[in-house]
Amino acid sequence: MADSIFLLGLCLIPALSSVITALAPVRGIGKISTVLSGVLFVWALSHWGGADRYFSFPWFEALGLRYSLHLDSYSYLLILLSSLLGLLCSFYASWAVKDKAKAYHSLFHALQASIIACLLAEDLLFFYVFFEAMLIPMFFLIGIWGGKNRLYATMKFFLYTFAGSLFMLIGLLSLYVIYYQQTGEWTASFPVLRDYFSQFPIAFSTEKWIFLSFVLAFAIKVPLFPFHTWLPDAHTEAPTAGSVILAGILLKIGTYGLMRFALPLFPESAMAFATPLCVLSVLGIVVGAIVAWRQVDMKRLIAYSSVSHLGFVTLGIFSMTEIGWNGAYLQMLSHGITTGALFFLVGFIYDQRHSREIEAYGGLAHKAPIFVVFFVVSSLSSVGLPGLNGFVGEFLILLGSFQSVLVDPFWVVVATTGVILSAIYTLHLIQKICYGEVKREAVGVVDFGRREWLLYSPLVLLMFSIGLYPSWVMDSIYETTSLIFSMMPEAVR
Amino acid sequence: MIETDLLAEFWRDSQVAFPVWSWALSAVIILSLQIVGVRRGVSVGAVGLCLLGMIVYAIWSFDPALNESLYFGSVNWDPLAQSLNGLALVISLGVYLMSLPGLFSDSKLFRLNYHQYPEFLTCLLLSGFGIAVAVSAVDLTSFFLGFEALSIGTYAMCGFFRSQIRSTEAALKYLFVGAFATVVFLWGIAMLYGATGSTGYADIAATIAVGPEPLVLLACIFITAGLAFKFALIPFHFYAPEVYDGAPTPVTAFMATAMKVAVVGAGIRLFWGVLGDLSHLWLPMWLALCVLSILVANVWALQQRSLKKLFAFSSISHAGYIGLALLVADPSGSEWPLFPVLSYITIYSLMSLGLFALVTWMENRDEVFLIEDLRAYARKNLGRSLLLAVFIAGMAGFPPFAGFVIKLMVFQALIAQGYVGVALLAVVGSIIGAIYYLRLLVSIFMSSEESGAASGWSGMLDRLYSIRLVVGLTVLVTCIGGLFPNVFADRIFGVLGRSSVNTEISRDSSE
Amino acid sequence: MTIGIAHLLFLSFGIFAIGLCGFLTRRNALSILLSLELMLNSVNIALVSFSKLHGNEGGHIIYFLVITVAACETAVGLAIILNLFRLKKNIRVDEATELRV
Amino acid sequence: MTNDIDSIFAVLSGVAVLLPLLGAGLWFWLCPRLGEKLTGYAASSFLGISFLCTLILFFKVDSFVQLEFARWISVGPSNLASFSVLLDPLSLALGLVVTGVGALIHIYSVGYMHGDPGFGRFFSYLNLFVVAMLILIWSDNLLGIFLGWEGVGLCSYLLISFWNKDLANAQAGKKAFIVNRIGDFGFLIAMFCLYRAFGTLNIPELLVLVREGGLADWQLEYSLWACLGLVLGAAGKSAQIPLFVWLPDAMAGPTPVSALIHAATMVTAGVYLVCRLQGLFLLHPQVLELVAYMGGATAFFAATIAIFQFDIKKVLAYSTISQLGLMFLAVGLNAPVAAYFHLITHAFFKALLFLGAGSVIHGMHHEQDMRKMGGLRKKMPLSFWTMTIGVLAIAGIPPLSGFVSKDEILLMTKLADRPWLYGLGLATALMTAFYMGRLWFMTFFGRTRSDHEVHESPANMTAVLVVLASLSAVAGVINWPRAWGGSEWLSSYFGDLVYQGSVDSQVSWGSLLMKVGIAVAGLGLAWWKYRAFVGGDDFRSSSFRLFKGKYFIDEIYDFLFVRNLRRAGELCWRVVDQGMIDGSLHLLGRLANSVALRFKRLQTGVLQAYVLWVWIGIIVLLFGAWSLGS
Repeated sequence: MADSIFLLGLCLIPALSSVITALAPVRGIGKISTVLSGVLFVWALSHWGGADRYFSFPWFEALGLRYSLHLDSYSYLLILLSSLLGLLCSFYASWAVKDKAKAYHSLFHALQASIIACLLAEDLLFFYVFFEAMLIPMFFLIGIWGGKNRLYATMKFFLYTFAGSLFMLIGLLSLYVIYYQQTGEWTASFPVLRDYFSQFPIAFSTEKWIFLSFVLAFAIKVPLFPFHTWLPDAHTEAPTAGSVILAGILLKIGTYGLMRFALPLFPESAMAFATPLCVLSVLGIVVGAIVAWRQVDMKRLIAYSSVSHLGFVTLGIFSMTEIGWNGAYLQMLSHGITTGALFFLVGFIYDQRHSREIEAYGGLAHKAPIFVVFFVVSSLSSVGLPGLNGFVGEFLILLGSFQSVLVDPFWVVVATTGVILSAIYTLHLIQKICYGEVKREAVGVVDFGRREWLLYSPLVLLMFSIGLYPSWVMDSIYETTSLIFSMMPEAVR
Repeated sequence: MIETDLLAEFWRDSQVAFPVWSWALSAVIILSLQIVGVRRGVSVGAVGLCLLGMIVYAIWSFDPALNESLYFGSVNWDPLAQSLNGLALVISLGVYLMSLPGLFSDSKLFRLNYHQYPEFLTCLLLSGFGIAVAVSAVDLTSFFLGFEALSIGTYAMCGFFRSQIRSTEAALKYLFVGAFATVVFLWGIAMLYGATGSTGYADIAATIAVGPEPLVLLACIFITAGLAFKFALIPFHFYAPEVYDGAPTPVTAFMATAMKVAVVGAGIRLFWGVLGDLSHLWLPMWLALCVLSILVANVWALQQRSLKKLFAFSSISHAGYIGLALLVADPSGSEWPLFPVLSYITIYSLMSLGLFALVTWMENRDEVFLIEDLRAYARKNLGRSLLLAVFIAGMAGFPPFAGFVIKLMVFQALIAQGYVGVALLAVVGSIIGAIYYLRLLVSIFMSSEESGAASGWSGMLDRLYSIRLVVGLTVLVTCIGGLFPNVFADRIFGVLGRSSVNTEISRDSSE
Repeated sequence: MTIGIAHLLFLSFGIFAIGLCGFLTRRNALSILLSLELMLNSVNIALVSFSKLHGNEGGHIIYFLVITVAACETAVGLAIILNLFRLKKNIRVDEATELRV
Repeated sequence: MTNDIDSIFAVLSGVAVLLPLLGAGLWFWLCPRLGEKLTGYAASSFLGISFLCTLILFFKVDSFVQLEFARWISVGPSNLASFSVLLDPLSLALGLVVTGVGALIHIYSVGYMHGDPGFGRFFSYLNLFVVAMLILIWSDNLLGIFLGWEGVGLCSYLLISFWNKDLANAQAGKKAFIVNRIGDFGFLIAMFCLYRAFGTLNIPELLVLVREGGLADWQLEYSLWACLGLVLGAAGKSAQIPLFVWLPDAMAGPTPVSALIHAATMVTAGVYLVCRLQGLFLLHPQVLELVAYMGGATAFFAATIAIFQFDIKKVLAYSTISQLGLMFLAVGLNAPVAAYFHLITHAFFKALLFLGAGSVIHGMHHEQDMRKMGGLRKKMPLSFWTMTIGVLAIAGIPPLSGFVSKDEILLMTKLADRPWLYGLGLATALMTAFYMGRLWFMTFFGRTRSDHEVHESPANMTAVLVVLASLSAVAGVINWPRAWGGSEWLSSYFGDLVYQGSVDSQVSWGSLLMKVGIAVAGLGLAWWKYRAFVGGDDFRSSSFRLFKGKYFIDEIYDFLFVRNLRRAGELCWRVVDQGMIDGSLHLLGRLANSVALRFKRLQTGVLQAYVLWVWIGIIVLLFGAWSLGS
């Protein structure tokens, strides 16, 4: 199928389905939305293994800004994951969300549309526009269907990311202007800028600030350690499908941005700042894990575990080694699957008993054994048990960053303690919920029905398939990583 | 005995500058209709027709190459003047459509005050005439005349709801503080005249180029202060919140947008045309004022309880952005310096026009429109709250909407001219701005308490669909402007921006 | 000694200062209007004196305009003050604080 | 010709590993349909088949076979790890033990777990465990070993907290998994260091590179760290000094689990790892020294605690730790064959002792406290006689296997002239004999103190006991020392695969008599103290409080690590997250609002104030411009 039709289809299907669900009758809204997500998933799937695709049309001719879409394996795998999680979320929401269902589904598809557009974007400003546009549907999703103090959480989420990315806008524009001043031509397309600035690098003092503005925006999105305080609130208060997409995809846009834009554009300053950023990631791993252990709310525990897991990803990225990068990208995908499954599972019991307190549950192994099997498998995958998807990414990241010249092996050892800490808080969660006497809330929990099997089995199958035979994903990741690394300066390779 | 050639020249100039004095002509027509004692509806319809006719003529007669100085050098009819005059026309039509449903409203206030509705429209047209003159003035006298016509027209319009103390008080405040500002302007003009000995911009610029006098410094200060007052930048903004809150909402819309159009036109000609060489004097002052107003206005708006006061402060911060855009409209700066300022003023005017039209539609004129009245407004009237959400997102500058594109232009121009620090401060300002906009969205869509008073109001009975027309068009502009800015940006501003506006401004390109 | 431009400017600044003080201290709306007129006339003096300095009639033209504008403003001002009086039975400016929500 | 032999080996090893894996997937949902008996025996038969395959492999493979089944983790060209098998004497010997003892324990469990609701689930976990153990010992690269390593850790977690209705069991399972995880942390660090030093994780390649020598000093430094990491990993898995705390709590699981996992197979993984990578360890003799001292200290230390335990399984647990200490002692002194020999014999008699204890507990309706037992000699004759052989074997009475293998280790320690370690070894042997005798007398002699009606275990349990008893009696012949006319078959079977320290063939009757005397003395002491035991506390004086409290190791760890980590977590959450980061943001918000309020007060509504502000603005501009202009 021609590139343009495919790429435009990829962007327009969710946008149109957002409009359709807004206008469709309330009665069958769940089914319609699931079918539309299914169409998007199949549409994305049809490109499996295909070559890169390009397409661009003018956005703002006078300033050389174009809607330029570029699909390579980095963006493709994330789009596939996003459409899969989107399909599962629509399916889940079709029975879980009752009030204002139409608005819910419509906002959900709008969120999908902006995510996919953001991932396809190759023009820096086009990427920035949808990097921001994603926040608005998420803002409403958390705000309207969220938990108790959702207003605080959603305000904090939006302002935090909005502030960070505005500074990136300034960095972006100064890059765009410097290019114009040196070549007299307006363009913000990433390959042009990268090729140009690899030959004529900017003076380190200015490049440093531009790089830092990029890193600030993506660090808040990832979230990197000091900027992570919005994540637990946003995850705890978001509705189930919202927190699945938030954890599964939105966090990955931050790391995707780092790998796609920030590091390739400014390799020198990336090398200069690699060590402090690695130290921050390691802090994120350790602090995220020990704080997760102290949480009383299930979703907040999983949120802090995401901070810890994404600490691994950023460690892999900033170690600037090929193995580290491959591991980081694979960890992004597997974290999306694992944490998505965990949030669905927590949502499963939350929708029945409306309580997220860990103390409120106990002895579920006797009331809902199948749920416990799925819960234990997902938790073990998040702990990083070999044979499941969590381990492969984590191992490659640690192995890669151990080889890296930029980060001191001591920090990688500290990061590896994260392996122990993740076991501590995950087993703590499993034990408190699944084992022991059947306590208060656990009495009323009903086990898996047919639709839950349909919802969770694809995720668990993915966990095992990536865990035991990761190369069906790793090969395409490796291609793009080696391509990006080949364009990096000699010092990095 | 008047030489016939003078008369002939006057007649020829009038044909070219028809759009300028057509405002006054239509005002005269309306007044004469009133004198004849025609029914109120007919004269109101006539105003609509005149406005439409003027817009059609402006669009038809738009000629980027046209650049003539008319009326013996007092006015210069060039693309800048034509486009801003067109914008003023659109704004006046918007205000007219917004105030139209007042005729059919059954509330005592409207029935009592709408007897003088045609006179109100005459003031509107005369203010428009003031804008047209101010925008195209290249002589101190016509500049002063334009601004005064605009101000006095607006004082009268503010006080339209005679039976309501809030509207009268707003008019009173606006008149006295405005009058003082006029005195400041006059001092500026007097000193400029005193220093250079002539009133034409071209001559003044020439004398300044030869050797600037100390008196010109004082002139710069007073003129900057005067323009800053009309823009309502921070130290001079005190009248704005109360006057915007008290005045009838259509008039608030007119003040928030049309005043800025006039100031942009006059500012470009004055700052870059006349005082271009002295930019080291007035530029730092203007920069400080703009940055101050972006930051302080947004902080000031955090604690406002009245909705219209909130939008007043937001328009002050937007004035700061327009000021920054004006700042970078330096002819020697980029190849089309006017692009950011004109794109900003147009999109901003249309957006706030739509926003205030929506407010007129929702508000209940008898009591102050507080923010908590909007609590859980989306529960009952989802449509209007969605429209409000679009406008709020536009005004706050969230990306997919047009508000972001115009801010992008300003930031890009700022950084291109090296003002990176200023751009950072502007960014901090828009972050603070996002806080109170988000609070508004949160209280409309997400609050779980019982809904505020606003959901109870029936709002303006929009029988002629006039308000819905204005709101619909402006929402379209906000959305399309964001996703596909190419649609209008390239054609209108590219042309204007690229063609050198050959008033004194673009001297450099000719030298 | 002949009356030079400096003397005239001092005169206009003096009148302007008086007008400004009147404007700021008086409570009655009408007296504020009066002081406003005073300030406008002070500018007129400056204009005319500059016109005398430069020998051309630019200042006079602006002077005429200023007079007409001052008249218009006063007319509108009086109308508003009248309306204020009708509503509040007094025209004390410092009590007109209805809009201070 | 070679490739069809390889294909046979591939089929055999494939069946040996994948059949139990298939079983693991089947039993837990097949059990309700097939009934307990059928499921249990089917599971045992699966294990039997995989034992047969290992047996055939054992005989067929002459030196070593390396087969690759599928790629696992590879980053582009560099293939880090693949599912591949390395069959050589080391792995096949242990493979036989694992599958053999595993099959026996499966049969035993059919009887033991009779009537338990989670019957199918139990056998799935057991099968899964054997699969993981086989992957661990047969994999040819470190990542494969790590997969098996964590797999067995997972199965031990699942099986310890098998009866998870009672929270204590779940707590024990969690503790086991986390302590093992600390060991795995060491293993991971070792792998990173090795990859950085040698660029590969494949063991044969690694050993070739090490043997070639000519290593740069940074390679040496990284391989030193790798060895230390491996020692930490081994200590974690085989419950040595720093990380032994989980094994006694692991007794919360069903007894067959304790027998299989925590006696015979999993805990020996540490010894296997060090033997497998002995080439690497030889680079750093000081690390081997550390291993030896660790082993010796653990052996002595665990023995002292075992004496004071009343729970029969706890005694056996500490005895296992002690015997493992001896094995590490042997490995540390370059006597891997002695360690392996003791590993094999220990697997037999320790499994026997555990299963015997299991049948006693089964008979006593899940009563584990020895003080409530006694006089079971007459009521459970078969269990009594098989347990007697076990006790005599572990105590070190001559003809039995325990004596032969332990004597070999002590001989090696003497030859390696380590006086302190030799002393520790002898003391451990004495204490072992004493506490095993204590167990023996407390359980089977004296008055029956329990009020339950006691009955002998069913046939399928006692049959296994008999087989194991005969095995642990005869096993000594595997490596019968040449000095006593034996063929030392095991060391010849290993050949040059492992480096053997100094071996001396002539016998010294003096040390032989001394060791037998120690064993007899230990048993005699126990007989003297416990022949008329009537229950209650046997060591009353307060001086033994330290030993009874198990040196308060758990409390120390809890105080040092667990509580501090919890406090650190609380600190990071409250102070850093909510205090500093969120606090500063809220401060910013409050600041903005207070400034806004102050601004709001400026709007007095009085007209003149506004005009004054306009004038002030102009004056400020004037000064600004004037200062700028000048």
